[in-house]
Amino acid sequence: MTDPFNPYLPEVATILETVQETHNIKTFRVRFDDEAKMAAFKFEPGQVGQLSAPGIGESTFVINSPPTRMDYLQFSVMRAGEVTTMLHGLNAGDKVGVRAPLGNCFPYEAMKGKNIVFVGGGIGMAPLRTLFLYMLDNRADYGDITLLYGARSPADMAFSAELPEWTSRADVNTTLTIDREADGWAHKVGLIPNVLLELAPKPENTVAVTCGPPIMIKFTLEALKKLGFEDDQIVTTLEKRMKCGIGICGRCNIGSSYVCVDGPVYTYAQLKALPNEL
Amino acid sequence: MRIGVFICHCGSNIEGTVDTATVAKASLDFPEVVYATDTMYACSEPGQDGIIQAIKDKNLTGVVVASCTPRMHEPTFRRAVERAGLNRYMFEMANIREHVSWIGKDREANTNKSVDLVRIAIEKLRRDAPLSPSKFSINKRVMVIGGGVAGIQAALDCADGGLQVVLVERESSIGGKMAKLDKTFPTVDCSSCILGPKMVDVAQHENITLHAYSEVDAIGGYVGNFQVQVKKKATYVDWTLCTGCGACMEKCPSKKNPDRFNEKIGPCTSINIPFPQAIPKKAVIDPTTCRQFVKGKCGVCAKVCPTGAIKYDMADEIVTEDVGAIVAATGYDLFDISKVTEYGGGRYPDVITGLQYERLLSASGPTGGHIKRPSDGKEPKNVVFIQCVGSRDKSLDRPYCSGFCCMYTAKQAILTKDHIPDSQSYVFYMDIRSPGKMYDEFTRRAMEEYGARYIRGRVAMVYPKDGKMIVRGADTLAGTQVEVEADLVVLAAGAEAAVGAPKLAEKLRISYDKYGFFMESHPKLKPVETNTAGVYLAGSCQGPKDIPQSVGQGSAAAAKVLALFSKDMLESDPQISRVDIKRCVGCGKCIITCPFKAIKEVEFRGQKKAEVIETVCQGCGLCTSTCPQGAIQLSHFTDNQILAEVNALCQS
Amino acid sequence: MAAVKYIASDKLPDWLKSLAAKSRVLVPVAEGGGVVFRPYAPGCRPVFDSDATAPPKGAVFPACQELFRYEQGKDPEDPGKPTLKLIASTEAEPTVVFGAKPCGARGFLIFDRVYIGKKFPDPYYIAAREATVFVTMACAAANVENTCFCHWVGSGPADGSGSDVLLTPVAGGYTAEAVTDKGAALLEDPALADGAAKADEAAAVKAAAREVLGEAPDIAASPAALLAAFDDADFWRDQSDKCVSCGACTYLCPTCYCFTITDEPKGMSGRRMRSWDACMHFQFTLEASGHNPRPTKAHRLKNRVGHKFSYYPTLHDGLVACCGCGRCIKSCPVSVDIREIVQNAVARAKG
Amino acid sequence: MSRLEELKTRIKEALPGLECVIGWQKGYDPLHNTPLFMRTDADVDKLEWGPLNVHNPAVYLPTFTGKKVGVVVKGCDSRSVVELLQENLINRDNVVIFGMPCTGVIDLSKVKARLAGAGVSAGTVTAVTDDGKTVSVTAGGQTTAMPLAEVRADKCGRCQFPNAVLADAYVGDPIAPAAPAAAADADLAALDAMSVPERMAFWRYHMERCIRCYACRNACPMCVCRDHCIAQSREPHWLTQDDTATEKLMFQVVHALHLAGRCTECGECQRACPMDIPVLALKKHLNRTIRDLFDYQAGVDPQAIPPLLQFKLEEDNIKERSW
Amino acid sequence: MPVLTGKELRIVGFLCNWCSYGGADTAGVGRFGQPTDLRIIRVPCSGRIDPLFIAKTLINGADGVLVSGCHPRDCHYAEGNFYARRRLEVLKRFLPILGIDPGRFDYTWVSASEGQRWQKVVTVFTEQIHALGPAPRFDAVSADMLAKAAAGALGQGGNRVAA
Repeated sequence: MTDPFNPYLPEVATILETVQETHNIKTFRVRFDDEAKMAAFKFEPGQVGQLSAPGIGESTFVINSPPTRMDYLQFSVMRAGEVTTMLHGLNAGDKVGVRAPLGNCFPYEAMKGKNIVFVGGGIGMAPLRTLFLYMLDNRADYGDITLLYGARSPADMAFSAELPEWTSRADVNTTLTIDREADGWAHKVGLIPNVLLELAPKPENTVAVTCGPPIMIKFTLEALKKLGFEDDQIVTTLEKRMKCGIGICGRCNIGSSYVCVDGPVYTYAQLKALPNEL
Repeated sequence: MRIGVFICHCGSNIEGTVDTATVAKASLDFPEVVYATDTMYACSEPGQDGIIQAIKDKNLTGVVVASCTPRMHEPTFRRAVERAGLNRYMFEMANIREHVSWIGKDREANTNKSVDLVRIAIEKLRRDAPLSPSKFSINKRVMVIGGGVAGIQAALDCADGGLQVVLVERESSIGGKMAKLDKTFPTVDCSSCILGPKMVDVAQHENITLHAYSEVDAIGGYVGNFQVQVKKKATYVDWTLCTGCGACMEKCPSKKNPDRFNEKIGPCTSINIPFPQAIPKKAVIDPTTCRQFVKGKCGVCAKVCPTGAIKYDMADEIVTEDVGAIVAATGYDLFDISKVTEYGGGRYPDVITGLQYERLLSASGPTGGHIKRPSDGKEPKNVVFIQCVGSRDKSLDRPYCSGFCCMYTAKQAILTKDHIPDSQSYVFYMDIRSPGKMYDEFTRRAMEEYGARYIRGRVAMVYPKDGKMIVRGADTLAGTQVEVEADLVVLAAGAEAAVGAPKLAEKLRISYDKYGFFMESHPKLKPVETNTAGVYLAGSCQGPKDIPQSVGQGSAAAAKVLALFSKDMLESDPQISRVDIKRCVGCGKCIITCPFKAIKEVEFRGQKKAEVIETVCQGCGLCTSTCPQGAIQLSHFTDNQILAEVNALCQS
Repeated sequence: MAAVKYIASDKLPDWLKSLAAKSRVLVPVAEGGGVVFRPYAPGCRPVFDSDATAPPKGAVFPACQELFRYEQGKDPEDPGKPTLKLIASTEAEPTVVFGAKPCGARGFLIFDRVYIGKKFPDPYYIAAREATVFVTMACAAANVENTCFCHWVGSGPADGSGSDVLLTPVAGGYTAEAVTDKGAALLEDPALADGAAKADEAAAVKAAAREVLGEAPDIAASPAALLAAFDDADFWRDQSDKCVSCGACTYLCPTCYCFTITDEPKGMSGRRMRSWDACMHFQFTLEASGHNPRPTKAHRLKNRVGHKFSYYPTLHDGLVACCGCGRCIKSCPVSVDIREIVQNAVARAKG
Repeated sequence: MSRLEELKTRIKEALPGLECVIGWQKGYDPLHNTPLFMRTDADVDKLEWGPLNVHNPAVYLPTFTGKKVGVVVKGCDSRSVVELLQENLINRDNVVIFGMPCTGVIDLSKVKARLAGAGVSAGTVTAVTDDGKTVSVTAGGQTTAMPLAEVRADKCGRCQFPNAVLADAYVGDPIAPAAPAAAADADLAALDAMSVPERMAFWRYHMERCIRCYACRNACPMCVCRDHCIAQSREPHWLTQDDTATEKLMFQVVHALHLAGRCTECGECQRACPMDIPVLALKKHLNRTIRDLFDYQAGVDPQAIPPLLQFKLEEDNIKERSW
Repeated sequence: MPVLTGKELRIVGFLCNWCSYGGADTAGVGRFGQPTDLRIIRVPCSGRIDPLFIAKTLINGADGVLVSGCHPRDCHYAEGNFYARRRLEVLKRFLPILGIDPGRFDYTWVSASEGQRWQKVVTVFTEQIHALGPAPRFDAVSADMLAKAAAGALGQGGNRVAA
């Protein structure tokens, strides 16, 4: 084919496996049908992809498997609107379209040698997962790694299959928390920002990476500030309604910054410089 | 979604005119269909097992069965897919029997049409979502409307089963038509002797509340939680004080009123207790004839009443009864014999209905059990019975058979002979319908032992001549004209729907047929259920029935109620409307139009929104077609589902 | 620049006919009470003396365009195994847009910087852009409308940038100047004569039109001024009060390039399409959760004006994302005037 | 002039208790007035009254949920206010209605056509005067006099409600309505005269140029779904984004049928259409149907229930077919 | 699958579940033969039928649409068909202004017991649609007609059809 690269044309991929993470989060593991393209595929932690099913439409999700593990690309979809509801109807063997990688990535190079604090809430854990696993796979490059992951209840906690490993590894410090007391819960109980203050990670030579629902982010930012983190030590990743994913269609901008190409990863310092329109 | 499609042969019912294998093959070309097959009888056990097995083997997440009408087997298949672990609402049916194979002979067209119907079922299924019912409590009280023998039986069975029963009777006493009968066929035992004890049981049962002389005014709510407004019509007698002593009746100066209990062949007083065994045995004043009301002065009864029960200023009263189920047992009325002018009913006093004849036969009737013809009180010698008056007669818009007239006519012929040994009965009949236990034997006895002359043929006319009624008709077996000089002519008037039955049906939200009889849910398999959950039928309100059938249905309805109430919580049908609160603009158009008041206005973050009351919503979807922005959607019949069906058939 | 050519009005149909023989030719024609671009057919009477109601945007950027078709299938051995084929075509039909005002063509300069970006050049746009030639018609003084403000945005009624050929109405016909090589090729047509003699007249027509427009206010401060006003809710309430949030301004704008992408299935196949979208619509930024970063018309109008006069120029060397055609003002059902909003923002910043 | 001044005084009196008062002011050129949102006395001084007040300010009322606002209305605008009240979309306590007798507004399309006939562009208008009978428009250096009766909106020619049907402050004496129009409006009459297939061609031709901007919808005071309109939703998914006359017509059908029994025929849909598509004819036709079937017109009685949200057991004018 | 060319036309039915769908079942049980064109979409109540479904179906190219519900006063949901009657009548009168022959749409009432009536309705309606022939399509209006529209020359043929 001599056609120029068509950024709108997805790669056809097959769902290898799905995991019903919670009542409204379903994980899809997909592989391009074109093995050569799969082998050549490169992305960086934090980058997103447009996952689509024919006739249903596209939606943007972070590739939450790390670039160090390329057996498949993993997307975790929370059922919210029409497209995500339809995507939830897909099963192993079904065909999807993937346009990836899109957007920027976490500053994982710049983070080398630093301590990392991950603060994830609910589905917000998905984008953190890719960086977290990437760092585990390159463990020597980073300092202390702390993970604080919270959800409303144990049933709302995605990636439950991996949690035993994350909590038992000696080289990371993982804390799980839920909002309210529940039977059989052996971990923390409390809202993420409060637990974060309890954990009180030191800001020195540390980067905090956080993602979660808006209200959680608001209070997590306050907690991080209280703990002494500067704006440029806090990294987050945004969600916006996107269509093209390549900076053209015009809806995901915050002022002159297009989340689909300039983001979704921003430091808090960068965000503060943008108009206030989240 | 992974869809499996099953095309049923229904033996040769479908396969005879539809190529099911082709339909199955074509189904595979539709989106998300991963498995399609034809099957001999989808509804049979092996058929259902096949579906269950396929769900498991092929990891199906949705199923389409193309077979008979969903009104027949949708529940069957829903249960089947549920047994296989799917949500029961991930299922759709295509009706390729009633709507295809049975109405068209062209195999190609039928096959093509079946494919279309399967396709729209698939497109609908693709947009189905799993639904789960929510539970709500039930009020374990039952209302029985109508205190005839069917209603009495239903009430007693329910009450004996431990339920609180509210029995509503239009007349001032329960008993219905059976209370008016002298004897019953084929045993010829005394009607009031067998009904009386049941009536007394009703009166004495601690679980039964009886509202006599009352009518259902309005019905709200839904299965498990109906609110019924009962209008207690003014009796002008305080029944808490009335002892039924009858002193008022003795003194009442207005004595010449037509007695409704006696089918107007005898007089009664304006203040009246209809018959000695009445339950409740309480007096009622008829204000249309009572002098106190008509002329404004009298007051005799008030003076004589030993308990001071007379209350001329009484007004109708509405009481609200909360019940969880309703049994309609409103019975039937008789065909108006005056409509058959050639027989002279209504014009000649000696042409009477069978039920009037019962009153003449009855010891508690106006003649004390002596047969005296109405015109001159003479004992008749020749009695002519004419059957099928207002039955099996298309010209009268009464094409149906009333069922019990053949039998009671035979009974009356026998009783006539018993009462007047030198009498002669003649019975003009079309066919003898006597398919019951001991029934045919009974009619034979009338002919053979009691000498009733059965003449097969229609009567052309009845006219008076010299104090006799001349009955002229044909004997079709002999091929001759016959003429009988009768002293009394008894017309076996057919049964028709009770007066006001359609109105009650509308209140109950149940269907009725063109004659006013209530529609059962299924003529064979659900004879006492209706299409409205929690409403059941007993007795002749559903169609003419004799006593054993009525009693049987009364018990059957009671059994249904007891089964319904055997659970503590009912599950609501989850196919109800749901509001997308993000899209609702709070205009309230759905609230105005909802026939069930199932939508209320709520405040959500300072904005008006609509909210569906789950247990009240009946799933009609009127709100969905009323809401301009489609913010309220009827689950399982969403706009997108219907649009997908439309697009499957024609897409621009 | 190549020599000026001339074509007499009565020769115009010949030229159009010869152009139409080679490619699709879109000309402004009256339809109902509006003027729209439609394929030229002999006998059709193009409207050149007023600007078309709708610009020729659709020639390069159709209101709705198929990105690709898909065909779903099933493994014949195992119908449970789906197959999926995507079929895309970026081919564009050779087109001459004839008789648009220069501003209508100039709008694509704003498109170009977005659609012909370095990282993700848009193949559909590029193909259509390359296949399209713009023969525009400079405005005469009588054509300059109250809503025209091309001179505010660094342009003018005879600004040929974005055009391939610029026509200028003169007595008896039109002068034609090639602006690009593509345009020069079009002028190689026997219907056209040498126009050197008309050059001065054409220059005078252009100057007269420019004269009517008068002085443009200085809006150089608008990028900063609009950003400064970002959080001033009352300001934006006042600017947007009368806006009814329809899409007339954006859909008629020669520079508005936003789109949405939707899938339309039909059985086992379907299309993914992109179609014009308007930032003035609530749904434009509505997220699945129900959250909307631009929930009110004030937010949305702020973004529209901000995009054109602040964000875009910030990203693209000060180029304002507006060609000054004035359609948004003229066609607005309630006469929202973008000039006024920009000026109000500038004035606000000055204090 | 004094009547307008009196109106301004009344508005200024009420203004302190109101979020704003909606009216009209001069627009970007002499031919165009534009809606005005008065929040200060200085704003009130900009208020205009006359045949250029073509907009229906009722369209803005539902956006002020929970706030008390004033609105200046022409008779026809007041019907929209009544309809909004009737449908529970605004609260009577939260709206103060100011009215004045109206003698009609112009139809800009007619003026444009007139000017085009005179060889000048409506975009070059430099002055407009009106003496109550004639509108004089100066453009391209020449002045064209147009009798108001010829360039006014169709609705004004047969207006039965020149005074607000509901007002809290009414300035001036109510005037008599126009004589009821004997014939249908020209647009409807033209459609009536067509055969059914011709009508299909008519709509196909006109819908072709629709740009799907939804100005017709957003200018409609009764289109209260607006942000949630089914035209742009996928759930439900009534329309595709295809640029076809069929989809565009389908939207007009949606709009018209959603307005059946609710439309006050203010004509904003057609006036707002930048492509000048005669979409009002559909609503006029429906209103005629509603009048024939249910003897009803919208926006007259705040207590009425729109005819399609109610029923009669026996319908007076619906004759069902027998089979 | 497309309609059987030359044999069938595309006729879509919207039937309420309780009465008319049952009536169609009753017709089936009674083996009351009918033309095969009709495709039935089952809805709970005629009140569920948004007139827009019918408009959409016709604009999408259906040759006929038939709606049937419970007889007035017989609605399973008490009132649905009363609303339907008003809305459907309005639609029927609206269709011709769009350029759709009103004969392509009919609504009626058939009860669950009226199998024979259903047979008659389907037969008569199908004949009616066949008499009208395949529906003209919006996307296939002739160039000639469009030219007439552009010239403002419609409606001068004198073949006025009552609105």
